[in-house]
Amino acid sequence: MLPLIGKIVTSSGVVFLLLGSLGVFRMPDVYNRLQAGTKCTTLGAFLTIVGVGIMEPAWFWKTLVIAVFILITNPISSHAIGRASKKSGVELCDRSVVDKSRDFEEYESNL
Amino acid sequence: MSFLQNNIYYIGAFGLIMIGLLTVLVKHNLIKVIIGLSIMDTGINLFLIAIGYLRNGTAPIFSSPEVESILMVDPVPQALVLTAIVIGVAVLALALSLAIRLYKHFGTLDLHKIKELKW
Amino acid sequence: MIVIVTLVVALMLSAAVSALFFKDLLSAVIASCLVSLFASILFLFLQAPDVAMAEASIGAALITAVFMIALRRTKRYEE
Amino acid sequence: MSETFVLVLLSAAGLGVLLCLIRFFKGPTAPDRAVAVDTACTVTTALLVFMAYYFKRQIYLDVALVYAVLMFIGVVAIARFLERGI
Repeated sequence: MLPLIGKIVTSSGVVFLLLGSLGVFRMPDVYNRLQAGTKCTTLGAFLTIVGVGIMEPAWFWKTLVIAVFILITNPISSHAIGRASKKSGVELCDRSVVDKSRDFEEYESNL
Repeated sequence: MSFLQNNIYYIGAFGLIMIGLLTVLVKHNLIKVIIGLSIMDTGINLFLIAIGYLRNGTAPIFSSPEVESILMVDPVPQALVLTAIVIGVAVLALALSLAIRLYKHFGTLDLHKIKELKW
Repeated sequence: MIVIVTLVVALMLSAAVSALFFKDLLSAVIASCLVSLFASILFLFLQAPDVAMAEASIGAALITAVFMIALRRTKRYEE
Repeated sequence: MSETFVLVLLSAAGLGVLLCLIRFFKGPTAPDRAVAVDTACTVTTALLVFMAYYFKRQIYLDVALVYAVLMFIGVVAIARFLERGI
């Protein structure tokens, strides 16, 4: 029973990884690519690694440590890239409708 | 297919060495030359590891009792390469610090201009 | 298995060639980080996990940081 | 059955890395390439865990642990360079 659950969890994780990579390939903008490449890939890697830990029960705690480290470090790096690309002047794509950071700058300049 | 299966690691290692050598020979920028040196270093490490590889072998680490020592790959090139990687990053840092000093002294990174500035 | 190894070797060589051709030195440094990452995967295929660990930590993290410090002190674009 | 399963999943993760690499070669600006490398690192960590399952050695999980802990330092260094902080 346990290997079957592990295979199902791992397969769903790989599907998430593939969809995240497809989002990085297809999206029109740095920020959209960042969103697709971080959220989707974090969930996919977490499910994949924990699934391998379920398939081999002796490895479970080590795989859990790896998954928790990915869960910590991946948002840090993506947040740093997003902030850096905003500060280095990368524009949003022309089809985007709302820009909260520009609104916030206008609000701060009006104070 | 058998040729590819036997020689794919050597192809990759020689490709990396040749690309690094081409970068060192062709480019004028000093940082680009150091990037080429780094790529060549990686290629040489890959070549040394690929010499000691045994097909269907396993890692030379006794972690569990059912691992047989007759199937292990050669551990000596791995120990050598492990030292070579650390020495490589030290050499790279030294080269980069020399490049920073050159830029502060001459104001440029182009090798031809630095050569023309010689008295 | 041989297909995956061939794919990794081809991606590594193409990343090295792109490191040769970029005019932006930051992109060239990122490409060299990518070469180191694929070399680490190849070291794992060659049954050398300790070398793969050292290559991953030094080649992808430390070399990139050292290059970034050097690029901050000098110029970013190659003319 | 089990070996075919692992090979199919390895191929799918390899396809993900390939898509990230295409974005790396196409990407117009430097942050695009950094995003592509970041995503490729995460997919590669999952792929390394698969390889540990394929070779049936627990010692290979340490490589994935080192990847997960140390790989973000390079990306953070690139980001600090882009916002002129380092």
